[in-house]
Amino acid sequence: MSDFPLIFECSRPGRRGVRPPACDVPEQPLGELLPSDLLRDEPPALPEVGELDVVRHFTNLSRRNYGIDTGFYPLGSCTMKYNPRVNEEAASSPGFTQMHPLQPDETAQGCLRVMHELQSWMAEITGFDAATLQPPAGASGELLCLLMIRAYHESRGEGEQRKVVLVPDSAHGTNPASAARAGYTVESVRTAEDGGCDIEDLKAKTGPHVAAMMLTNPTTLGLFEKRSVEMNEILHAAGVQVFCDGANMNALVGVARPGDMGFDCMHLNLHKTFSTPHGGGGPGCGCVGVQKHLEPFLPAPVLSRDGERFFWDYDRPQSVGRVHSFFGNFLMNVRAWAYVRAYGREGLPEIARHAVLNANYIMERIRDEFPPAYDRVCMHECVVTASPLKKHGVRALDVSKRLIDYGFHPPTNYFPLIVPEALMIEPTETESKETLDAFCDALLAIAREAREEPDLLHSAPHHAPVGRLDEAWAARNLDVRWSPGERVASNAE
Amino acid sequence: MSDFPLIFECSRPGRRGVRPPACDVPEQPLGELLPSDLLRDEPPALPEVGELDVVRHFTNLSRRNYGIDTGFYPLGSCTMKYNPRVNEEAASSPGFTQMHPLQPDETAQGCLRVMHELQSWMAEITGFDAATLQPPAGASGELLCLLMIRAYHESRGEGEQRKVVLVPDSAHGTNPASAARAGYTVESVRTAEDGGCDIEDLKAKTGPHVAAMMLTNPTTLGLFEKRSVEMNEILHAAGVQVFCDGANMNALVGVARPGDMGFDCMHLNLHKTFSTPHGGGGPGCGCVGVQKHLEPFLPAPVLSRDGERFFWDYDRPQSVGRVHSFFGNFLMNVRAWAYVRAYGREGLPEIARHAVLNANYIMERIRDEFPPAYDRVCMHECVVTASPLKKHGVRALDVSKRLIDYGFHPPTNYFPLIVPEALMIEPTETESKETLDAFCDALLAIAREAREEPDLLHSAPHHAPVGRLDEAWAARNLDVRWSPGERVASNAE
Amino acid sequence: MSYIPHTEEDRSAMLATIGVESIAELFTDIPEALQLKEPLDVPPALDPHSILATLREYSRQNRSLDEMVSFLGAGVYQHAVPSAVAALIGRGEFLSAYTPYQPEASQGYLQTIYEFQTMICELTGMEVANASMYDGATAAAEAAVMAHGVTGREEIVVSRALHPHYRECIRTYAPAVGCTVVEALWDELEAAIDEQTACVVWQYPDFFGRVLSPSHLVNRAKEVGALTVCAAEPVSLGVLRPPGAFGVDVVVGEGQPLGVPMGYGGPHVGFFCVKKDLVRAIPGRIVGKTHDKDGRRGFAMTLRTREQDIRREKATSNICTNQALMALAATIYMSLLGKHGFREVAEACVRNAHYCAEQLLRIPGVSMLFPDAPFAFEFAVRLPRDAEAVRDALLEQGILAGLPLGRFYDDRKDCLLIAATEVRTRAEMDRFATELAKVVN
Amino acid sequence: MSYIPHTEEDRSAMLATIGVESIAELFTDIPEALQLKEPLDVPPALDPHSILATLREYSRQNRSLDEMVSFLGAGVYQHAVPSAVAALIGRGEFLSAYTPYQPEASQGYLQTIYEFQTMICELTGMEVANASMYDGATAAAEAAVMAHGVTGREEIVVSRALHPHYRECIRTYAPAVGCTVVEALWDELEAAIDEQTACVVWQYPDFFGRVLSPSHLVNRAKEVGALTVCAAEPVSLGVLRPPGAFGVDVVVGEGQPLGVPMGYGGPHVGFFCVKKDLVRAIPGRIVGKTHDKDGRRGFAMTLRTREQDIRREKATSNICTNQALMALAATIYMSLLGKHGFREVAEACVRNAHYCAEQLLRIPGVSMLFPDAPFAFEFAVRLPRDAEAVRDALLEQGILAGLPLGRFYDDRKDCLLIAATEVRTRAEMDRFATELAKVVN
Ligand SMILES: Cc1ncc(COP(=O)(O)O)c(C=O)c1O
Ligand SMILES: Cc1ncc(COP(=O)(O)O)c(C=O)c1O
Repeated sequence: MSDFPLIFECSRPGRRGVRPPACDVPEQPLGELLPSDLLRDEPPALPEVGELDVVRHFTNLSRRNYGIDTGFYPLGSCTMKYNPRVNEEAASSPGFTQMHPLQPDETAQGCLRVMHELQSWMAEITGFDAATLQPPAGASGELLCLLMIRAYHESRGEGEQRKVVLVPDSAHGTNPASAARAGYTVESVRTAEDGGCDIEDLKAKTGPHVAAMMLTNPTTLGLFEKRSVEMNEILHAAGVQVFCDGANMNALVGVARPGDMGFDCMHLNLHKTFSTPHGGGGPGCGCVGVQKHLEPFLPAPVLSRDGERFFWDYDRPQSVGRVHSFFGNFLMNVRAWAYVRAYGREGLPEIARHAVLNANYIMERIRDEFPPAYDRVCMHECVVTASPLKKHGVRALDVSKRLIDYGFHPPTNYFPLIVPEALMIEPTETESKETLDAFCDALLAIAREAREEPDLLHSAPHHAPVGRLDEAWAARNLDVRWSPGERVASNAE
Repeated sequence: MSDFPLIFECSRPGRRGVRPPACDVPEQPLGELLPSDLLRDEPPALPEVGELDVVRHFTNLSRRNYGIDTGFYPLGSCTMKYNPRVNEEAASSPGFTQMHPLQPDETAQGCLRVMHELQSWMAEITGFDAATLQPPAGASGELLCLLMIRAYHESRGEGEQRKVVLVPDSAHGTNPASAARAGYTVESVRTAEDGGCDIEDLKAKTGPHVAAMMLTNPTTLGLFEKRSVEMNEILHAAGVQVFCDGANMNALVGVARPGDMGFDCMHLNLHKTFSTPHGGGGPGCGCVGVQKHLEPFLPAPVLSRDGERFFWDYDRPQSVGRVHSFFGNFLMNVRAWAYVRAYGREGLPEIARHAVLNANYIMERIRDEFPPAYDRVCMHECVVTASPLKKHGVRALDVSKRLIDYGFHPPTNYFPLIVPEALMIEPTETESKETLDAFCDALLAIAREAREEPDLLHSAPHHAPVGRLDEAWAARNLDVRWSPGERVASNAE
Repeated sequence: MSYIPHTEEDRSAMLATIGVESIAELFTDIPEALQLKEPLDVPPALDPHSILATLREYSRQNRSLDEMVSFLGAGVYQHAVPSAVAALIGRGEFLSAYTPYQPEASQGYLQTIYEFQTMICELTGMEVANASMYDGATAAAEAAVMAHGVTGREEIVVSRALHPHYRECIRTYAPAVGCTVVEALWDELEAAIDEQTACVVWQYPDFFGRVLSPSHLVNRAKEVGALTVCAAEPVSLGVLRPPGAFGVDVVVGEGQPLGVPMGYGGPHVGFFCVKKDLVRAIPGRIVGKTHDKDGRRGFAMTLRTREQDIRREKATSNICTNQALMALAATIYMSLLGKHGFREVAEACVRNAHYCAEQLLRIPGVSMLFPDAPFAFEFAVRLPRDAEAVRDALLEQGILAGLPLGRFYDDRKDCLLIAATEVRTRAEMDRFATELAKVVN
Repeated sequence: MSYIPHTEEDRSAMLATIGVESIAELFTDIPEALQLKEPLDVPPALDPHSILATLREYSRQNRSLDEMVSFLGAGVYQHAVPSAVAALIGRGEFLSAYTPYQPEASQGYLQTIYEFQTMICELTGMEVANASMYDGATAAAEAAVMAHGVTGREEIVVSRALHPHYRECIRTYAPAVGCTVVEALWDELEAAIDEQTACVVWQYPDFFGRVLSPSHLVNRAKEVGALTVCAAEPVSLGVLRPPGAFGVDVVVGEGQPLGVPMGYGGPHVGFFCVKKDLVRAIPGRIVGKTHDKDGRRGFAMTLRTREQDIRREKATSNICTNQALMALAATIYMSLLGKHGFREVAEACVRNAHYCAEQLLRIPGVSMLFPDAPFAFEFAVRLPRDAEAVRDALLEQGILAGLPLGRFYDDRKDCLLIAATEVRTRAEMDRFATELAKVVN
């Protein structure tokens, strides 16, 4: 089999694809409209292909890709739940897609209504006083929260003194990275034996030099942080603001609210809990909830309401500024809106209840081969270890690659960093018992293979479009763009 | 690998998919609204599956199917050209999809305008005086034409006398079948040495007992019927009406018009020449053009125009009646409209020119291994024979199955019936030289394989979701619906 | 716009291979006189953006059911269609495939057809369903022609309460093969069946929405050796006793209500079911189960010797291209609703229609056309005024009141056929009653 | 509606396996006091049909650009987007996938990203592009932060003709890492660059649509060891000399014009390109070419040690989820238009905008804000009246006249920023001029 061609390799000089609208103003050479030293000599070397070439190319590329729509995708911490098709239909309405962000508010009341309702539901669901939909993803929400905390401390004259952010050693990488981006020094807080925060370590590290703590709850170990209220008290006593990483809100929605636990602010990934599609890496859709005292610092503009009229309020003197070109990923808000309305008041808790049920079921079914990292009831995901297979020379990565052969997307592996040979499995509530059983059966079969035929795993996957790729080679021999003439063009795809 | 499960095998009692709108009228038991002996005891045993199950099931089934969007589909006589995506967008507008066929004309002027323009373009393109879009497919158009011819003869008092329809021995199966459906006896006319009609045979069979001749032009041999004008004269002299099967209009569009050749009526398959998608077997989209003398017999209602107002004219006393529940496959008309407008006046002939170029190119490239059935310039398709491979025990069917392994859809085989081991290859104009070359290379490679390793062909395909299927078994052991309990449910797909 | 990928260089190279100088040379078989000298009289080319803009402009000259509250049915029904239907049938592998002549390259489609056949059998209570017909009307006509073929008889007895378009279509198809069509009122239908009868054709629920037991017809037809053909509305079969349970021989119908857009009348999808003993007589494609040499289950078209491409003038029908994509839509729709959801849709339709009738009948001068007949989700009322005038007046209130029956039945110019499906709300029906009351009196 | 497939039986069996009696038991880690006792104050559940109906109702409270003739740009542009874009990015395999951590299961997406990177490099004239940023504003801010990291300097010099929102975003991001932001008018920008400067950031064409050579900035920055960051509009690069050709170090921008819906501001897609020597400093994902053990070409994310999940607080950025689906849309858009089509779009925009400007300038009292500057497809005019009032008056004629500049520049309340892309016709622009003439005088 020859390589799957790049679109550039399908290019033929002079071949045309889609025609743009004909320009019907009097013809005038470009050189008369713009100085020639500001014009390019050659058009960009985009491919020259027909429309059918393009449709086939990307159709066939999609067929070389795994998605939730093709099978189970238990990628831990990413909440790969079903993306309802009704949300796609709703968001593709020209009444939304053909809206320009700089239209006068009077002509955008429909968009503003969607956003206003959604932001108030998000505040209600998380238990905060106010919410903004501006952050385009989770990490952006984290950074925003830290910047608001920073502004808050500054507003109280404590900006200079508080230069440290505490982050659990189990935290997601975006937490310390966001802290650094907010200008803070990161200090790591240890995880205790039971998988919760080591309170002694926390106490030792807390103090007037600390600006904030970032706590994921449920934690990235898939465990509810039982001591979060106590922690928040300790932290607040020292004047520390506490940020909740809400990436794991799928375990809590409708059941409990971070706002009730003493957090000062939190971010949400609407692309996780509220099912907006992940699109191969994005778009995400962020949301940040804050308590009253942080409200003045929200990014401008703030969406407000005056009777039946919605408007953008730009008069926000204490705002930290802007974290997006416009108002966030609006078309994702439409989808999240549709998702909340689908479950409604009574239905929302069922999401968390079944997400947790599914995760515990998997944990239980595979525990003999893949023991949980912390042996407790888990929340929406379970973190297990493949360490027992190490004696056969098999690693979590090998198990993951072999799962591809069984038709499953692998779980997250090697995260959280504190769990050796971690497999982080998040089934979500939209998967059926049959699917979970098939997945567990596959994992157990792979464990058997690891003992009996470990090379089968080392060389996996065997039934994927390509075999295991040499990622180290890619980093050493950096090739991040195609160049003409790099390779003889193949004939057809 | 286990079998791909049926949707019924994924069913679990009590599982729910999409919820219908809630009914908000006062609750009343069905038994009070309808007599209980007219109610069913059990709801129909549809599958009980979740929405995600359904999305995955049909997504993965689609991945087990070949389409133009995945690769070259040179199925002769079917004109498998690219189906432009803009046409899909146009036809999916709620302004068209949400139209009820029995709305008053005043509320459907947009639909009527589309249809009126399209039917007048079709009359112009084919060279007829009038056209109707009512037939939902080609065969329906054939039948309609014969019924109009019948009514015409009856109107002239020749209905009783003319009971025979002449059909070339190379004709598509729908021709004789339609003739039978129109109540006619079929007589076959021989094909001459050059692939055209045997004029002597035609003369011998023509007479006052003949109602019509059905002629495909270009013929199903992919050849232009050079003697069609002469034939039409002979036939007309005997009072015979001549129908043109327009399935092969892709060879003529913009270049020549059957109406100018003396035909009395013709059908078109808009799903061929005018690119409406074939959808795995349908919908088709028919169209029939007639000369003035047949106009009174068109199916009612006839779409008419009064200044800027369009309306359905039901007052058609001589109409043959109705061949569709409503007005034909309207949403397909929208697509065909978009297609005509895309090429426009100047562009239409390019379709035929390139379709013919492509077919001749293939014929030339493979002629050493697969000689043409008639060694002449072909039109939009070439009919070649795999007979030379017979000495290696290889048949056209084996070649076809092996093509699947090379990533191509097989051509039509064993049609026309008069060509032994026929491979009927219709590339269409939307395929590039590179694709044609890859296909020809594959055919030539297969011919080599036939000599060197014929078993590879006998057992092909090897790289399809299933191996060669036992079709004879299926006919002997008729199983045309799933029954509960037929097979232990598999676990997941 | 053009979808032709050829470059000038491609053309030259190809012509060189063929051994001609120009494309025109490939057309020399067409007599010079027949070759067009002038471009056709069609408009000039448009780019895709302008095509969409123009069609958007045209569609604005329509008033779609999205913009009105509609009670129009009469064979085509507005239902809530789950978004996944369009998304899935729009996948290129489905949309751009054709008839699965090569089963190994078409397993996806073949399996969906097998599933379609099964579901249609479940709805209708029949043993065999084909892979689809053009629509309800032609399916009914094909059934009549089949009955003629099977029985050798020439009389087709048709209920006057069968959809007028279906009757027209039967009158188009059947006489051509030598049959006579006899129409009779429902109450006189049984009496019209005799030893000359090839089949009797009726509708269930009938054109007026009535749900009437066909047992007497089935009995009478059995007695005289005629076939029974029932045209059934599929969604109502979510709650109604299926025709198969009455012993009907042939069930046909229009599948549009099963998730297919109204689309101003098409593409829709006909279905065609029979008892097992008629399987070799039916028109159209059938998919059957089989296996490959390794015993893997697979599907393929079967009983192909019935079909035109093999049997030619002896084929059971001339149908070739069918409505597979719409059959797929129906299959996905039924899967998404599932056993319980589907029943709920049917039940909501029945409850809404009864509520609606109740409200309308409160209006003085409005009465049921058939006061004693049970109905499912459609019913006909008699008004104190011309029904077309009433319909037009209500249009101005944004209400599409239903179908005036005058065009189909001369003596029913004051009658309106009204449908209410699950998409209608109580408030909408209340408003309909209020506005109708204003208009009729 | 619920997307949860569990049956009662499933739940029982699963609870039994886990060894608990109820789902509630799985939540005992959450202190009782924290568990919600009452349902949340959100509306009750809706079925999908009603969700769509409600949102349709909301969208009718909008006036979209489909219903107006728009000359609004300012960073987001209305273009003709080929239908294949939405059809292809809507395929489930793309839509429902996530970051290709497991390359063997994600070759499709990885290859499209590699193609995206290549095309963006082609447009901008740069050597390396990443797999996408959130949008133009954050891409610009990330570039400023990167420059700080690379140079160790703390001063970010920003052109006042950079999009005001981009400037706001830089002012949000940069000070947090210890940078000061200095804004300067274009003419004073060169002078503002000195040995403290980490980078200078400007826009090309600038916020006012002007196309100005940055050569002097590049030279000056080189001299003092500062980086140059150019925020470029991608469609105009179809005809304009690419920033890379001026020797710019970093090119960022907003990819929305490349086939992404305006969508009231998002999701869009930022791009980020650098010269090769900066590759290890850039934020976000990068895809590189590699191979499997049989030598088959494949693609995988590379230089992963820059990223937050590996490098944590030392990462080059905190970005994780990006805008891959929109990058895919852009890749498909650029493929469909191709080398020539893309250039034609850019050219049509330039020609339309110049025609439009010419018509408007005929109106007494209307003048160019920057009469001497060349422009591409956007330009600012000074009006004899308050620009917001003019905009509002034209709205009533169905014309969205552009962006009044008063909100961003106090001294420009009478200025309007006007864009004309390839979708505008001559007739529309003529009408704009006619109506504007009526309104301003
Ligand atoms: C625990 C946690 N926090 C934060 C993030 C960052 O969110 P995003 O990717 O939306 O930026 C993630 C994303 O995977 C996460 O799992
Ligand atoms: C030559 C010819 N005639 C008629 C037909 C029948 O057309 P349809 O399938 O649309 O009924 C076909 C279809 O393949 C054909 O190829």
